[in-house]
Amino acid sequence: MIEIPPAFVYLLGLFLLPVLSGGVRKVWALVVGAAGLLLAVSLPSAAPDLAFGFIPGIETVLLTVDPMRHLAGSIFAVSGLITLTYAAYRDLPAAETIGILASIGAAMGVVYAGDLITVFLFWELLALASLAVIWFSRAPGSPGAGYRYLLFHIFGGACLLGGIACTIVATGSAAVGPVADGAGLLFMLVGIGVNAAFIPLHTWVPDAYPRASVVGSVALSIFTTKAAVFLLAAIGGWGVTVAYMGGAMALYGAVFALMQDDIRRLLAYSIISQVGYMVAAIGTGSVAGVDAGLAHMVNDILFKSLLFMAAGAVILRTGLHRLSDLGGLLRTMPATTLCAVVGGLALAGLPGLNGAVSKGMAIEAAGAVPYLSPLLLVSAVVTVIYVFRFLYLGFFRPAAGTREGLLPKDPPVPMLVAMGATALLCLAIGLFPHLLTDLLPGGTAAHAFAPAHLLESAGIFAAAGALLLLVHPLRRPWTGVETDIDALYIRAGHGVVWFSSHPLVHAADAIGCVIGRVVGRFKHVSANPAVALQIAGKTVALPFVRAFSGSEESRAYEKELMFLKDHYPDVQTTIWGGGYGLIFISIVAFLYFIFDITR
Amino acid sequence: MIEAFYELFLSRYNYWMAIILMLIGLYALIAKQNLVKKLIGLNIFQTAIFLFYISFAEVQGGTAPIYLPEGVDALYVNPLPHVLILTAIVVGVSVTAVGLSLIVRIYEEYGVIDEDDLMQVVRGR
Amino acid sequence: MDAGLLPAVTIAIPLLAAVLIPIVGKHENIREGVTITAAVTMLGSVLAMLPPILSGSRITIPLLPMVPGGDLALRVDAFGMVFALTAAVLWLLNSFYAIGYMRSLQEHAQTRFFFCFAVAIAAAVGIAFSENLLTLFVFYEILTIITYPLVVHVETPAAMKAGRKYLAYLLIGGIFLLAAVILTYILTGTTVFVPGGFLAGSGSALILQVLFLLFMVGFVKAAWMPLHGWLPAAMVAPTPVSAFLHAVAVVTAGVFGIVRVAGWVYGMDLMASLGLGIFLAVIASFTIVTASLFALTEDNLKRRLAYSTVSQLSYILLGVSMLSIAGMTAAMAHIPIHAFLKITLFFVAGAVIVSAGKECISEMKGIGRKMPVTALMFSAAALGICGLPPLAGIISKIYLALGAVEGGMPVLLLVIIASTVLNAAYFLPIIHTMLLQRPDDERSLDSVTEPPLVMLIPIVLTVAVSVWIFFSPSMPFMDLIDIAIAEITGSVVP
Amino acid sequence: MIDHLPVLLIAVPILSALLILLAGWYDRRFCYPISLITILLQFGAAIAILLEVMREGTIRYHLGGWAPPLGIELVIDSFNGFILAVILFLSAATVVYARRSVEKEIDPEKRISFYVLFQLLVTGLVGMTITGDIFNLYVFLEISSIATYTLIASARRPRSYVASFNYLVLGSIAAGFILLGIGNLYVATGTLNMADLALLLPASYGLATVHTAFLFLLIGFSIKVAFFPLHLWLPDAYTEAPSAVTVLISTVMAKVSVYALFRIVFTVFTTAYVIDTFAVTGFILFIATVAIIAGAVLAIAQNDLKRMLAYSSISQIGYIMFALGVANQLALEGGLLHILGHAVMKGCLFMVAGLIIYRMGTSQLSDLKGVAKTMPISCAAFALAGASMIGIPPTIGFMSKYYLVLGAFEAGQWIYAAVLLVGSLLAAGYIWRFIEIAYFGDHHSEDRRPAPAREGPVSMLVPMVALALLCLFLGVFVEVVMEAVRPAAMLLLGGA
Repeated sequence: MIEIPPAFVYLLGLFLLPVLSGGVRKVWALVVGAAGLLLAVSLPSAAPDLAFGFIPGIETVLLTVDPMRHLAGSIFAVSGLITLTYAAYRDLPAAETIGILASIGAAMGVVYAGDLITVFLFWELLALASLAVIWFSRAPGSPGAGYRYLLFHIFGGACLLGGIACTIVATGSAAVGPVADGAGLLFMLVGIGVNAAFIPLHTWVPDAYPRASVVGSVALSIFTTKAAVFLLAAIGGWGVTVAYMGGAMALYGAVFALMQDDIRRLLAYSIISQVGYMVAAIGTGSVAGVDAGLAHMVNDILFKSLLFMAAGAVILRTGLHRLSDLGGLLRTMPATTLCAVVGGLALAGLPGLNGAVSKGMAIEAAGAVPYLSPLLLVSAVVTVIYVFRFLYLGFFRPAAGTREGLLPKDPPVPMLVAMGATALLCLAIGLFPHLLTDLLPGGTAAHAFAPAHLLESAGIFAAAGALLLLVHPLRRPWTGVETDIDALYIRAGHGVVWFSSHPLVHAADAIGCVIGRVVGRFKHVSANPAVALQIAGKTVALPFVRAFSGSEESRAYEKELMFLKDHYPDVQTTIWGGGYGLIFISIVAFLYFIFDITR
Repeated sequence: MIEAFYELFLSRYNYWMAIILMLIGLYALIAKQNLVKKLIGLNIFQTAIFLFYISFAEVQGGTAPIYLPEGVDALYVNPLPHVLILTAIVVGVSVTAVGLSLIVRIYEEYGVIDEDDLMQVVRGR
Repeated sequence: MDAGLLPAVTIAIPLLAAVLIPIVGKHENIREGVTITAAVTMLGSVLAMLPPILSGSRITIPLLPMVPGGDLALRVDAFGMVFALTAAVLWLLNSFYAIGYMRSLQEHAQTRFFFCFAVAIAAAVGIAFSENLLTLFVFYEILTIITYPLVVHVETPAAMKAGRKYLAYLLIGGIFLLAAVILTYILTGTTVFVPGGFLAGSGSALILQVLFLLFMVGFVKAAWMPLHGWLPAAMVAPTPVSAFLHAVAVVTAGVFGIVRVAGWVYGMDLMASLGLGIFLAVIASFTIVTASLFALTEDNLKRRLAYSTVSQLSYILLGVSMLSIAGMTAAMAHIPIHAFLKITLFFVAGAVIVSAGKECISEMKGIGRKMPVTALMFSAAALGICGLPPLAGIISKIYLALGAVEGGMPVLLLVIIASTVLNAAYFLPIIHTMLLQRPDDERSLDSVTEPPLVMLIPIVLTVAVSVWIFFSPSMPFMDLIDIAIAEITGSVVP
Repeated sequence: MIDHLPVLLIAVPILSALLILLAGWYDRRFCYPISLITILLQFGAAIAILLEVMREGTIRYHLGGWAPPLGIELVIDSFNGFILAVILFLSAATVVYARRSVEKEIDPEKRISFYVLFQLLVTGLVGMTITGDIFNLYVFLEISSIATYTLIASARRPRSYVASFNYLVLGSIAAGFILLGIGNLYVATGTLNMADLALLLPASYGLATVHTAFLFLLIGFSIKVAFFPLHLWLPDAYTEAPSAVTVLISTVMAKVSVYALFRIVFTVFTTAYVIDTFAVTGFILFIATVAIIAGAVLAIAQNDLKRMLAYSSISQIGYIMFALGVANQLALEGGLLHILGHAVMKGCLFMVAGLIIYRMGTSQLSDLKGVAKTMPISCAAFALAGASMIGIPPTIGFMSKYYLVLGAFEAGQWIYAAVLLVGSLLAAGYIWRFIEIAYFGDHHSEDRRPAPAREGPVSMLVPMVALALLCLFLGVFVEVVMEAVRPAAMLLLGGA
């Protein structure tokens, strides 16, 4: 098997897309996806590094394989193929398909990159591809969302670059590994944090994901954040700060997810929350933690994309996306409902589904850091609640809402296939955790069905159930909270624009105007310097004349001055032949002359 | 006191004459409005310079530098300045001639020889 | 043919063309033929010089004895080659583009236009190949004067005003440059560029700092704020001229001069000891951010691009100010990279003017449907300038970041981050307007089509070059820059 | 033959003046060829002499065999040899140019006298240049002056009479002062031969007589060269004179006056005197800088092309006096180079102005919009010479300014150097006014086709273009010129 970076398969594959027509394009995309998957899984886990001198002084390693990368690469490839299958339900615009393929490829590139520079390159490419996915969905609100999305990720990318630079200078190598501390560490964290949706850099997630097309949001939900998580895991050696950040994310995301009404927005926050688990686990720095993080990454990719696909199917069929409007889909879209239930329960962490496996591992690993696992547990409870809300309000409650002209029924076959496949994977991993854990780099085993874990899960569900029973509002739809700290960012952005359009421009104009006036004055004077001098002199002398001479003289004087000023450039002075200057000079000369004689 | 006065003025009256004439000439040249008077001033000015030359050529009791028969020796005044001034006079005359002809021309053209009126007319054209 | 003469030949070719163009001015095709032929031959002779330069040698050719302080002499070294190569390639493309542009707009006085173009490129190459400060100054002034007719080409009162501004800024700058050159000569007795600088210990710190200030003002062509006013003003010129000003020669000459002075007159150690790095860094950072802010709200596309140029040029100053190897590399690399990216943008702006007659961004809604290739190329180049793969812009960005850390100024990373975000902030809306928005009334764009091929092909080619630089940056630019860096850091003895 | 060349330089033009008179009286068409041939002969002789001087060293020729100090001697050293070649070359160019412009501007019966006076003027100037006797210098000065007065008046425009009269009055005052100065020198030393003076003066540097003499000479010649505060005769004279005459006096005559001033200051009174004993250089430097700025500003203010160029002359004279003020090797090289350079470019510019008057009948800038379309060659020449005036490298104007600034820097006169640079910018101010009007002036003319070119006659174009190209070539091959200039500057500073 030839060892070429799987990323190239996708990136080269997408060059054909623009020239292909709808149907063929779909097929080609699927073929590319399948080829990528094939390549990814068949890469020998001890493949020699594929390096080439990118620019002098920096050697980029495009392909390096180890268990961790193998796992991540495979899952990305799988989910990529699933997405493409899901996308095959209709002829996507070429640009969007390109975006999807590119983001898969970029994510693969990040995974298999052997050094930070390569990571950075693919990192930026990933942002670009996601932008294409968002914009070319042409969905309402997508322009602004895409704009903010790219600004965020450009910012993140630049910070990452800064961190990388510090690392390279500090450690002398660009290998993916321990990073410089101090400023470098900060830059690195911010850089990765933007993609990993650290609080408060997360706002692009709920901002962009709900605004993409049904397919686009699936694609988006998989790659960006998970690539960041993978990078965190690959670098490793983080401190408790990261762990606590993970905890914060878990809780924050869960709470906000609870408050949402728009289903995809809810899922977006849920992503933040789940990524929180991974970050927390990886942040512990232990091998088990890293394993847990990776495992949860895999599972989250599966069930989250499953949920997004289900949500997409619902939106496609009903045209509705608010829990308050939805309902009663159990009857109209049974298959979709089934998938949603599987995904939801997996997310909630029901033993027997994959979520439980890795969530348990994560909480276990988090035990190493004080006060962390309680956080995670609490957010697990909240998670259960919002999953319940999602499923109940969306699918099970009797009230059937649909928009006119659309009769809700199960989505077209490609979607069903994709969802079904994902659901099966969730189930499989849930029932046989070793399928996943065997692939983990640290080889940590998951005791999904160990009594402790079961007890833990039971506790979580019990607590959630109790809350649901006691607190009525939790069972009713509400108008979701659409605002987040991004309101601040947007205001700040407007502030910058205002600043540059008003004070700055005005200041510039003012300066230019002043200069112009000076130049103009100079020209005015130079138009007739002699008279100008006369006027100046007379003006200076005016008060003295007023003071020391009779009224009529001074009046005459002023009249003369007025006349000069009025007829300024044209009026001529009667300096003739330069006589007076000459008299002066000759007087001087004669004084010398006399001086000479008198000796 | 008297000596000083004598030293300063009387013993050098020739220079003083030259200076006074020169200043008169310059004054006329510059302050007079009438072009002809200007030209006259110019002549006075030049004449003053000529006088200056001649007077410093003077030698006490010297005679004109003309050829004397053998054996007779006399004290000559310095002949060179005279020679120079001859040339200078020629030059001065020609300048005056040119100047006058210009004045004539100007008078033909504008009908004025007074400087200020002239300025008015010229600027008017 | 003897390689020793090639530099002179390279400059002579466009001059010869400049002589021929007015002669054959009446017959357009012959005239354009002359231009193209000259461009091709010049590119050839530059390429012919590439191998020896890459092998580390340098070509020196004294032309004429001039005045004390420097004879008219040429020397081709790696850094000069970078500039010359950029200018030569871009002149060829720009000539094609200009022909298409001028003809489709039926511009007047085309002969004068192409004449000035030829002379200007000769001057630019002369700057690249200068052996000493005085020669550089000579070509610099020629460049100033000969580009004036290009700037005021349209001859509207507004253009004349802009032209006066242009001339005032650049001539005053020239005066300062002259003063700086003479001062250098008085201090050291020579003005010949020496890798690693020759000023060290020639005067008190104060004098050298003042001298550097003189140089900075002298190279006002680098358009650093607050001396940038002439650049946006010059946007009244026809687009090929803007492209020429912004990419091919003029501003490039300015930054080239500054890098030359920093590396070959002062030397990085001296600059560091004089604290000039900080000074330069402040100027550059201020320019980068402020100019980007100006660009943020400018609606006229060409003016927005102009401000973008102002900020991008200061990337180069920033790279210099870091006084580190990576920083210098970034500075040198950014010259061709920015040139290729920016010229695409201007080409597209001109193409839109030609085929749609629109200059304001707000009017370009949905223009991408009618001229997809053009719009795509614009997007590509714009993203490239933001430093996104797969275009060359990211390379200089990487080196800049490395240089900032290497030079011990991680603070500058913040500037880089801010400017990257701002770049994206003012470029993305244009892309979105062009590609995705729907025109206010569909009818308005009916007549719009892709520009003529002679304009379209250069656009595509410039983007292609940028991509190519990304994929194989080392050949030739990075290799050349490596040699140059090795020279000024003294790690090899030239 | 060769050793009698100096006297022939003076004798031949006088004779040819007579010849022109007679021949012209017989048939008017003879005037031009005769005077052209004469001047070409002189030019050839001048070149021969210059080479001789550069080979052999100074040439001394005793008129009528009378040895100095009694007799008058003609001295040609590397300095005035250089000047001689310059002025005769320009005179030649002017004669070629003059033929057609005279036909346009001077009515037929006066043409003979024009050529005669032209010859006399050249005679006077050549005499001033090569004489070694200071009183002789005065005489030649007056000869040239009188010729100039009449030539200016020969435009037969009313205003030209006034201009001529102004010049006559001021010129005579100047001459009077010079005469006084010479008198004082004679009183102090008893000799009129410059070489002797140079030898004898140092003994009596202390004397106030010498100071007086110097002062009078300085003032007198300052008037003749129109050094700033005493320039007021110049604009009218240059503007009102016929084009050909303007070209001649603005290039040749001005330069010869400057030469005389340099000769007096540096050869008769040595640098030791002007720098130490009677420290006047600083003052001159100051005035010169003022002149540079003021002249340029006034030039910007003008609306008439010729008048603008006239004021620019004042500013450019300032550059030359600047060299005198700095008074070190480099600066003097710059000054001498500027004497040549300014002669060439100002000659070219005035020729263009004359040509424009020849075609358009006016030199009002406002009437010249888009003139470049009709007179491309002239305007190109103007642009080139103008670039040289601004000091754009590699023109001669740049080179001379470069030397001046270099000299000023070397002398530590930073501020003055800075002002000089600024001054060259102001030059851009007025040159560019014309360029804009000429090339880009007609914003609103809709016809894209260039109008049919209506250039002047070839005999006027050729010298003009030649001078314009010289501005460039002299700059590019400046080293060749420096061969002649360097020894001259050394000589002025009392070197070998």
